[in-house]
Amino acid sequence: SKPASNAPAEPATPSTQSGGSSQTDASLEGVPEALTAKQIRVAVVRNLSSDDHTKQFLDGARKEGESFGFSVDTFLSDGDDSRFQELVAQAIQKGYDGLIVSHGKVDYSYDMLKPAVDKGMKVVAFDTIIDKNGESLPEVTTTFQDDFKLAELSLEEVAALAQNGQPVRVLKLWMAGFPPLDRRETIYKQFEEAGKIVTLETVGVSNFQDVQGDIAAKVGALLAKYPPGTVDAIWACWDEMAKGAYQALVENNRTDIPMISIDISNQDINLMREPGSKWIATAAVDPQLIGIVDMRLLAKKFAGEPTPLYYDLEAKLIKQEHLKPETNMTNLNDVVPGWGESDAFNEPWMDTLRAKYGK
Amino acid sequence: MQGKTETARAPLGAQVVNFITKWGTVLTIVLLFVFFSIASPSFLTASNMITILRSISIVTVIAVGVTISLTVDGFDLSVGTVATLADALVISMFVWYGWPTLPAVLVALLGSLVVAALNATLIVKVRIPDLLVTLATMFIFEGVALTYTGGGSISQGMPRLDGTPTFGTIPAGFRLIGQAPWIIIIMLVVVALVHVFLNYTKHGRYLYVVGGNREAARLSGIPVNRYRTLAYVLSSLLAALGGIMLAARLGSAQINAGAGYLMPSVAAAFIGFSVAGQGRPNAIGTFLGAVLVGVLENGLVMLSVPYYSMNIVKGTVLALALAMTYFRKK
Amino acid sequence: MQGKTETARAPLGAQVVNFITKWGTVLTIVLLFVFFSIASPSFLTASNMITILRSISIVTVIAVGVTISLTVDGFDLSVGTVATLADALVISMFVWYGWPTLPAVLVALLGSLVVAALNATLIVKVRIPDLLVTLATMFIFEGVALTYTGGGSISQGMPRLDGTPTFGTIPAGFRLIGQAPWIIIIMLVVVALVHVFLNYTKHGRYLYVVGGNREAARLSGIPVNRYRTLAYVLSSLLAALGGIMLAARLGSAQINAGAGYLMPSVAAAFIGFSVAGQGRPNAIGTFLGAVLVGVLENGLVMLSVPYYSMNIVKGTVLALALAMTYFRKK
Amino acid sequence: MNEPRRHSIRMEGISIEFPGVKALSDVDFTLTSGTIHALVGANGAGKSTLMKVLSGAYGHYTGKIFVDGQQVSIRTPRDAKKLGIQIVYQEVDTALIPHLSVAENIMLDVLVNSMGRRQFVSWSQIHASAEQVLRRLNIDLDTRTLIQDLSLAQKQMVLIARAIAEETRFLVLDEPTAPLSNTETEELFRVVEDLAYNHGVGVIFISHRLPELFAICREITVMRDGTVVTSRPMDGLSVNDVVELMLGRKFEESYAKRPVEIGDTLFEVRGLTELNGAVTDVSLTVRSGEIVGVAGLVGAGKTELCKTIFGALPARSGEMVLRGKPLKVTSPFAAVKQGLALVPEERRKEGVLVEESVVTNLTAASLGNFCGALDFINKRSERAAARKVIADLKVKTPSEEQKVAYLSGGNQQKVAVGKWLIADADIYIFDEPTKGVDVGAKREIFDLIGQLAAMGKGIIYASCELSEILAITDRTYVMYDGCIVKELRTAETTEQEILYWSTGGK
Ligand SMILES: Nc1ncnc2c1ncn2[C@@H]1O[C@H](COP(=O)(O)OP(=O)(O)OP(=O)(O)O)[C@@H](O)[C@H]1O
Ligand SMILES: Nc1ncnc2c1ncn2[C@@H]1O[C@H](COP(=O)(O)OP(=O)(O)OP(=O)(O)O)[C@@H](O)[C@H]1O
Ligand SMILES: [Mg+2]
Ligand SMILES: [Mg+2]
Repeated sequence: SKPASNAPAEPATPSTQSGGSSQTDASLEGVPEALTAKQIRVAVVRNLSSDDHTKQFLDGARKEGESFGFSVDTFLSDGDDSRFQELVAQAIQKGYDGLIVSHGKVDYSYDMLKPAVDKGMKVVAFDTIIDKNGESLPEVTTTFQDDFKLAELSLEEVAALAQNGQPVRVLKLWMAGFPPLDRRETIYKQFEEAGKIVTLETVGVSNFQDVQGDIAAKVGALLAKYPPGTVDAIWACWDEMAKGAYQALVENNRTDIPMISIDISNQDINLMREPGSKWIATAAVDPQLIGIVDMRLLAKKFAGEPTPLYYDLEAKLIKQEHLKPETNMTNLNDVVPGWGESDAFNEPWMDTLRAKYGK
Repeated sequence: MQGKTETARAPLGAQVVNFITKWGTVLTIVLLFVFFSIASPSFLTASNMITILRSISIVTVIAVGVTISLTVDGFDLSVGTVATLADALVISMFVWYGWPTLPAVLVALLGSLVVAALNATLIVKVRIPDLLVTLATMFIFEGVALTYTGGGSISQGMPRLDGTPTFGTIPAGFRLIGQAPWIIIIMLVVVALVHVFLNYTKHGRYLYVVGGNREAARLSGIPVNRYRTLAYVLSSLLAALGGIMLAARLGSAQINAGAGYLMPSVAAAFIGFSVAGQGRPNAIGTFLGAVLVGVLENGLVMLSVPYYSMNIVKGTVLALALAMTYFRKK
Repeated sequence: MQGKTETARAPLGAQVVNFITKWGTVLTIVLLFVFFSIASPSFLTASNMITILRSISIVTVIAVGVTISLTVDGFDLSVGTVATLADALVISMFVWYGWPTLPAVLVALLGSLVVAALNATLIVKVRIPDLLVTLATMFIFEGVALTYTGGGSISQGMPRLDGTPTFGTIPAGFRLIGQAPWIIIIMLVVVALVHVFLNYTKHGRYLYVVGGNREAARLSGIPVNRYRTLAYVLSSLLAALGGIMLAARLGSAQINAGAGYLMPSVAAAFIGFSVAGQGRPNAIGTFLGAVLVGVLENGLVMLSVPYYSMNIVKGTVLALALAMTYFRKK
Repeated sequence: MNEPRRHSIRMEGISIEFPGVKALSDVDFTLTSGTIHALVGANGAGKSTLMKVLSGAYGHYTGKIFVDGQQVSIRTPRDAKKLGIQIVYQEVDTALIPHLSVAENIMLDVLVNSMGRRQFVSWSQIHASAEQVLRRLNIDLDTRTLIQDLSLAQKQMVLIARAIAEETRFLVLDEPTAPLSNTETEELFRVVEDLAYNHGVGVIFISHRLPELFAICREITVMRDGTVVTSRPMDGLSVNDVVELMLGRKFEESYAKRPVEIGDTLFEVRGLTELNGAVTDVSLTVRSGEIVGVAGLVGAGKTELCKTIFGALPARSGEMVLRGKPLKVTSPFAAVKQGLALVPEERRKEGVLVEESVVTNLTAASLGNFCGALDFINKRSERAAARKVIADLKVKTPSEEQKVAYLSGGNQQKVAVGKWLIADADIYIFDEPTKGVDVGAKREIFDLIGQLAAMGKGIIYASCELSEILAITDRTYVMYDGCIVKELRTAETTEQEILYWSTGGK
């Protein structure tokens, strides 16, 4: 989309954005030299298909990167682990300076990223565990959205629905096989064991190409099975599933069951805010912020500044009553304190760069 | 290959076999109904029936489109993409540009005609086989829809791609299309219209004739290319209608929202082949194929069959229903 | 049916057209190579060539299986599921039971034979159409794989379903299957073997005869059902091999890992039809079909085409390559 | 080959039934080797069915089969092949593999039954053997061509070649000469006579061209309605006797053309050239009420001419005029709209929809006539029209709803012709319309063509059977190598003269 991104791997031509030139620029006072010496090119590769979370993550990384004067290319592997490895291998071949990978699996991540590290590329990973027989890549920073915290925040809301000390009867929307969802499950089990909740039914996805429709049909069937007063809450471990369940609630005129979920998008906000909506809360990390923080970490690596091995992004709870009529993803922080804002890893020289390249 | 001996000796037995092969699908549906009603008291309630019909309505509309493409011995793989495109177009008209319902729907239908035109041109003029063409257009318009929406979904209150804030809302009247009873009525009307069209009009007959033997149809003076084009136009229009219903139901445009409808539609259309011993694509059969799958999924959830075993049962019942229909046929 | 006059009058022109229609796919590959090499210096490097070949190797192996099912005029929709199943089986043997490579691989291959047996029985004995059968078994074994793995994935160190901790590891030797050059060599060997099998052994010829005219094959005394069964067995075995390669590549079993390979395999097999003017399923053509798509995807990434526009270009180039092949053919 | 041994086949009490049709009832049939045995009967009499029983294509019959006095079980094609029984099926398309080469199709049975334990095929050997068989039949055909690119006559020759590629004891030829012209027929006869009389093969020969049976057959079996009427030596029978036995009634084979007043020029073709030159610079005229013949050998371009006029093949140049108005025919659709009709040559490929019912087939070209408001089909009038054609042409079918695939070959041909008799056109083009049709039905077709002429229509009748040309046409054009080389008044010409021009005037 951007002309600069088509530049070959050779030293960038001076004409591509003024930031590519190495002459000392008064406006770049205090910026580490590594960041101004040449046009820096970054590839963001994500092992998921395109959805709202993906788009916001990529947007965050790209905007932040561009405001530093980087050129940022984004690639998706649609959840195909093999293709994901090829895309990363290709990015390494193509000679990017930095790499952000998202959702790699533990079984191959070390082998996949080793060549990049060996080649001197800077790497930041999100939701990816790098571990081969106990060996890790200390050059790589791995970031996580705190799945345990997300589950805890949302399940506390569920538990709060308890009446007269009875455990809350829950329709659980969850499925196995995805590491983040498996992490959320461990907390769910803890709540179950503590007697705070009981599971009536577990609903999973069997048509991954149509998660919403699939879940809507299934929850619709369960709503017929459970008349009003028999279910206390719906818990959705993923907002895509929550949207389907919400649809089923509305279509069956069921206002007796509140729903609590994890993750957020613009449509989720719309639905939570609808008149009479029973989607009462969701726990989430701003996906855009993940991209932003990952890009900052990468920039610090370019600058040669120290970076941590791990970093957890903070989870927030968004409640229905917080939402105002004009609330959307871009101004959510008006109503949820701290949402989408983080000073983590922000350095003064980054502001300098933003002043020059940001719009 | 039952000889007359059998017919003569056991007319009843033969008739039963005949009946089963002819009505295997319907029989399976009835059996499932009886079984689920006994197993779960909440199955046979009015609201659950509506839930089932609602859950199959979009699939059915798209599947009827696929059925039409099958009548001319074609195969439209691009229906899922067309549904996605229509969804994105209609929602963007509302949200980004604040258009009213009618023109927004028209834009979505027009968009689907672009796909149909490309399909038809490549198939009819350039003579690339149907499957390959619709595979290619499936990719192309998947990309087009993604690019148009900037790689994300569109929902009320979302800014445009260039960042302009938007204030368009999705008309309540439009949302109605996605609710019972309207969404069910639309499906039933589509099935009925297409059934009448295919079976009682000249054009429907010609579609079948073209599908049966293209060369013979051509030499009978039937404008074969025109009818093949018509089939792809109708299949795209119905896919777009499915996309519009989806938009109304979700109230937003999701990425690749229509893709998930391709396989179930194809399945419904294929199951429909055998209904009433037709042995060829037909609208009522397609509808019953969708009903079969819909009833099954609903009932299995009621019985708390775990989601990961669901497809085993679904596939097995499907195979049994098909076995009933095809076994003992010559 | 082009008569002598034209050949006589414009021998060169006609020959060129002929050449293009015959070698359209290959020509497109060559043109893409030239274009990408000029546009991106990192394209034409040895390591990138290996990347391309590695990226298509699993698809190609599965697609060659689909090709075999196509030779008998069948269609195996279950290959993706078989790959998933094989992936799950082989990894579980390693991780859960600590088996060595050979028996684990054998178990995966045997598992695929179960699917093949069910497919063949339903198709050959019960006479349900291929597409419907493999659609049903696709669902069934998708569910079986999910249930077997307890809803999804298995990777090293994961406890068994009953909670028993596991200490099995995935042998390094096995992981090699998923690395270049081995994964590429496997692909090339499969393509070569199947090519020889289809073209130079009597069994291969019978497969084509059965696919070309089943009745004629029967009347010639070919045991039609046996060869149709053989086709489904081979297609399942190759799908399982694809799944095993995938397991070696990923080092784990993932939910529905094979499902994504169905469409690309079908596409490769269909594109392959036309290569060298064969007009029928063939292994070399399928390989070239996969190469075409692989080169395209690789090159587009090299040119940093954004992900959401990628499919537009991919679909368009595909359509052009096909248009070259099919245009002007009678 | 060593001294040929005598073999015999005896079929006893053969009966077979299809849903709604009793195709054979209690048929006895005997054949000895070293002879050529004619099998005749009206369309749908059961000839092909009996032969399919013998060749193992149908396994569900009742009755017994003996070979050399020994009872055998023939339930699959393989059983028959093992006993040395080869068959050339009537419908060539059912027995050929369109996307494989001529060589492979010829050698198919060898590939299947005589490979033994050999696993690899030798392509050079297959092509060499195939070529050898073709040479025996005196056919010039590239063995690498795909079957789908062949003409009907060529496909027929490939099938015959397949049957003689392997050593056989019994050879069944089901209407092999229908698509062949005299030259090919003579080559075929030469080979068949050689097989029968020099190699001791028993040959069963089915044909509706009765005179040729008298030329080569020594014995004859006549069937009617699924039973055998008589089985005896040919000696002492006349063509008329055979026809009488077949139809069960007296029948005068020679046909008297009904006199029709010939009007003004109705249709004119000027300088028509097909895009690839299969037809070059053809001009012809048809007057109202006139039946114009197009004669010529196989490959002369008759079919191409018919198809080019009809817009089914692209024309490079030329013009056509109907009733003084220029025609623009770019497709069959346009042709039909402007008043042309064509009964094409290859019925299975071009003429009928085998998977559809008889009624759908019969009305396919004229469905508009049976439609009311909004193009809804009036099924009652559609069915009535179909029933009339079925009666007129004596199509043997249990009902008008029967699938055409289940009709006998000749009855399928009647459906292909009948379709256009319902349609209302000005110019009717018939390309070999009587192929595989029995003498009785041939007469009905001639009568109907005569009626069309009497209504003032123009008719173009292409055939390589000179007797037909002479019987019903008023005027004849003779084609050679894509050109019209001669125009003749039928009443004033002879078979010899037409033949002379058909071979290019040499
Ligand atoms: N598979 C079938 N199903 C139903 N009816 C059939 C089938 N095959 C043949 N018949 C019927 O059996 C009868 C005999 O057909 P058959 O093909 O043997 O006739 P035939 O003597 O060869 O005629 P022709 O001269 O037209 O070839 C016909 O009435 C035909 O309709
Ligand atoms: N000797 C030959 N060499 C090459 N091609 C031939 C030869 N004979 C026939 N053909 C081709 O086979 C086809 C048969 O021609 P066509 O069907 O027009 O002949 P016809 O005059 O209609 O004969 P008939 O109808 O008796 O078979 C044509 O496409 C012609 O080009
Ligand atoms: Mg016959
Ligand atoms: Mg001809």
